[in-house]
Amino acid sequence: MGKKLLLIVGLIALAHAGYSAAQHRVFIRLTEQQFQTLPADIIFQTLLAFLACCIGSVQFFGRFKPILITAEWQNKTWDTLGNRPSFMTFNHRGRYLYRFLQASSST
Amino acid sequence: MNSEINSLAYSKMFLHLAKYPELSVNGVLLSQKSDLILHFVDCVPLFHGILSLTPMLEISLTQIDAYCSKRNLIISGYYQANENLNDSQPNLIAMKIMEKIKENNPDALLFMIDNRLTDLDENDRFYNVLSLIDKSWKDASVMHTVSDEHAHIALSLVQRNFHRKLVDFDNHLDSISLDWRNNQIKEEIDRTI
Amino acid sequence: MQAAVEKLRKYRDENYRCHDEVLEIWQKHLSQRNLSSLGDEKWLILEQVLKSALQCNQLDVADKCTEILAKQFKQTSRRISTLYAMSYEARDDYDRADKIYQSLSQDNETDSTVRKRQISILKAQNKIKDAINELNGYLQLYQTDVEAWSELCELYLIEHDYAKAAFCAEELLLINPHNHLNHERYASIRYSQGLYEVARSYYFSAYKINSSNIRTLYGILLTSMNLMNRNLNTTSTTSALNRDENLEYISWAKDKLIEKYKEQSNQELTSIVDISLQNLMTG
Amino acid sequence: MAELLLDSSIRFWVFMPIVAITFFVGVLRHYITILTTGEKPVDKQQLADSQALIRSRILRENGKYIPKEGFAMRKHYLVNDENGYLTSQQTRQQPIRNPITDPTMMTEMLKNNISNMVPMIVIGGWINWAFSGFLCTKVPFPLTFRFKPMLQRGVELLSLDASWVSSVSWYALNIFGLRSVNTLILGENNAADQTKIIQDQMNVAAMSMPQDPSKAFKAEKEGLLLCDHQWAYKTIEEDIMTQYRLTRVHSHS
Repeated sequence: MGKKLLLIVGLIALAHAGYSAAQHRVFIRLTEQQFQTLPADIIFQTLLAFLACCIGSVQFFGRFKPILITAEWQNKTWDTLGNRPSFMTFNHRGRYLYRFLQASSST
Repeated sequence: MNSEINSLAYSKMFLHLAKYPELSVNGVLLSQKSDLILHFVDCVPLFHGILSLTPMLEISLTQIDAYCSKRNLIISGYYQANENLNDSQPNLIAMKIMEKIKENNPDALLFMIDNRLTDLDENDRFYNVLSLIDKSWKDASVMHTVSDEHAHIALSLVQRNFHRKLVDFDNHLDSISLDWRNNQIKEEIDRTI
Repeated sequence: MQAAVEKLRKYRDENYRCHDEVLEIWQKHLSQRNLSSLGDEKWLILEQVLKSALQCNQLDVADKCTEILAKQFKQTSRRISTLYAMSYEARDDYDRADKIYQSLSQDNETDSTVRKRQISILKAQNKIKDAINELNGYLQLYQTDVEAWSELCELYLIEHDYAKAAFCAEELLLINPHNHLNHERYASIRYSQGLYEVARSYYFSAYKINSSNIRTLYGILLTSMNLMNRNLNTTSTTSALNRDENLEYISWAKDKLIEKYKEQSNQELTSIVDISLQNLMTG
Repeated sequence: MAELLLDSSIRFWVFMPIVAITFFVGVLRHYITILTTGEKPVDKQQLADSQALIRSRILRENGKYIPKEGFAMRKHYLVNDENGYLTSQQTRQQPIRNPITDPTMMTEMLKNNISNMVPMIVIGGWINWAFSGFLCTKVPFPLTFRFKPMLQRGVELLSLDASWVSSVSWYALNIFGLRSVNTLILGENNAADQTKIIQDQMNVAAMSMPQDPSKAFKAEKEGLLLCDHQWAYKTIEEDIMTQYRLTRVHSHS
């Protein structure tokens, strides 16, 4: 949830910065001053919001993989990697043994 | 040479079968040193899935020898269950491992698991006992006595999901914090008797 | 309910082999509720439960799942007919299953799943040799199918044909050279064949990739010992050189093993390992 | 430059609708392509060729991880002169599938065109007819003169500042701009489609084969002939040992 929060907060702050910039322009036009630059706080807020959006969106959409290519199989064992579902056979002692296991779970 | 088995060895063997029902499994049985009768008192489950790789087998046998030397035990039994339900004949792998075990204990026995007998409601033992005499298998089941309450103990352990707690040598090699001597099974059996 | 779905997804993605747990989860949490809230994942879960039910010989649960799936997807979908064929296999009715696979592979020649199922029928009937020939034919066409190569490797190991199993292990290494398990499996096969130098290098490479793999340390120790014993009888100068080399590897592997056992395992096991390594060295 | 002021109603009646139209056309096109692409069985020969090429590429890339004999054996199987797989495939006469006569190729191209190009042209024409003759929006940053023909199609005013955009060009901008938004939104949906149980998941990727495979085989063969085998683990024992010796020296000294 944390990732989405950052993204949402970033977007809201960005929208707010845009809105206050427009308000500032209207203010400048009303008081007939010559428009130079936006006030410092709006610029600062835009940059901050932009940063938050970047971090939020990267975490929200991308699933990070470990940098080391070997890290993916580091703690894998033959029990999970070794069995092959598409060559699954059914002719084994599970036919008898699983009946005992079911008995335990259904009681 | 007649032989008998206690409930600990019997149940550990059965739990190992129940933990990996779709795979071939094998392991060794330990007995007290005595020349009259082979009394199997403990069992160490070894591998599941692929049984024909020799390096880890050598390691496991040396470690079990070290374990046995301190407790006046000796490896005198080897059990193997094949993957296929109807395949209960000893194959090349069983022959090779039995020869290796017979090197330091000539009257070792093979417990060839018959997958069709693993329904312990009907029958009291799920294996045939064979001995290897100059490369040919002789049946020795008749001299092997099994008391019938072993089956009940083994069944109750499986129903209480103890087979998921059993650790075989493969699991130990995957993470060495797991102890292949499975003392928790021993305690559970002592508690129920 | 959500935890149950998460668990099933984990078992499915990392293809765990715990069919009784899958069934337990299904009976306890999911079978009563309708799973429409899950959308497409519902069908994957149903398929997973169906396969686990077939493994556990719970044919009633399996039939219920097949009905739901067949109702949703039209009968002609290839995947549904493979599931039907699988349920026949579970009932030991191999010829009917084979008929379905025959008809499926007629209209789509390059369907890999159907051919794999035909191979597993042979394996289920314990005809290992035919399964190997069939699998070799399959691999002529699908040369980079990892599952098929590792299946062929295991079939050859059952037949004790180490040379061919080593070839398949090499293929697995080619396709995925970054997996320490492939290196360690290849080294064990070469060791069983008796080629200790190659085995030692590949145990070292597996160790380099994943130093927490205990089998590699044991492997290094064993291979160095065998190489040392083999060189005892030859008296050439080079053998003296690589005798010290092997001695160094053995002591290095022994220290690493004891260190890891002290760190992760309990006291008695460490002492057992210590004694067994002594016996190995002197033996 | 006179400060132009656009009528605010343009924003709601021209600017917004164009965006909406482009987006929904993209979604529509996406679902049409999904419906039209039936399950076309991969041709066996094409699959065999692509698999062989993948295998030989993998052999070239990861060849250094397997010992010399294994590499030589596979290289021999693939590229030796008499019956190497690649050499024999190379000489196989590939029936040139001439795009004009071959019906399947024709329908392929036709289907492709219908779903992509035609809607773009039709709607572009309609916008040109409906919203022509006025400026639609202004690009906030100043642009050079060269952008004028691109941004102000339909408004031929030499003196106009280049940052003004006509409605047709705004539509063109939208098509490219929204493509990433489409894939973003439809991307998620695409993932959901893949898990649909109807489609038989081909776990073996059949690479789309170039028209003339013999050229690909020749390139692959040369590549394989060139690469010689440097075993990655020739001195691996030493590398690990040197690390160990260094640490031991430090710990003792």
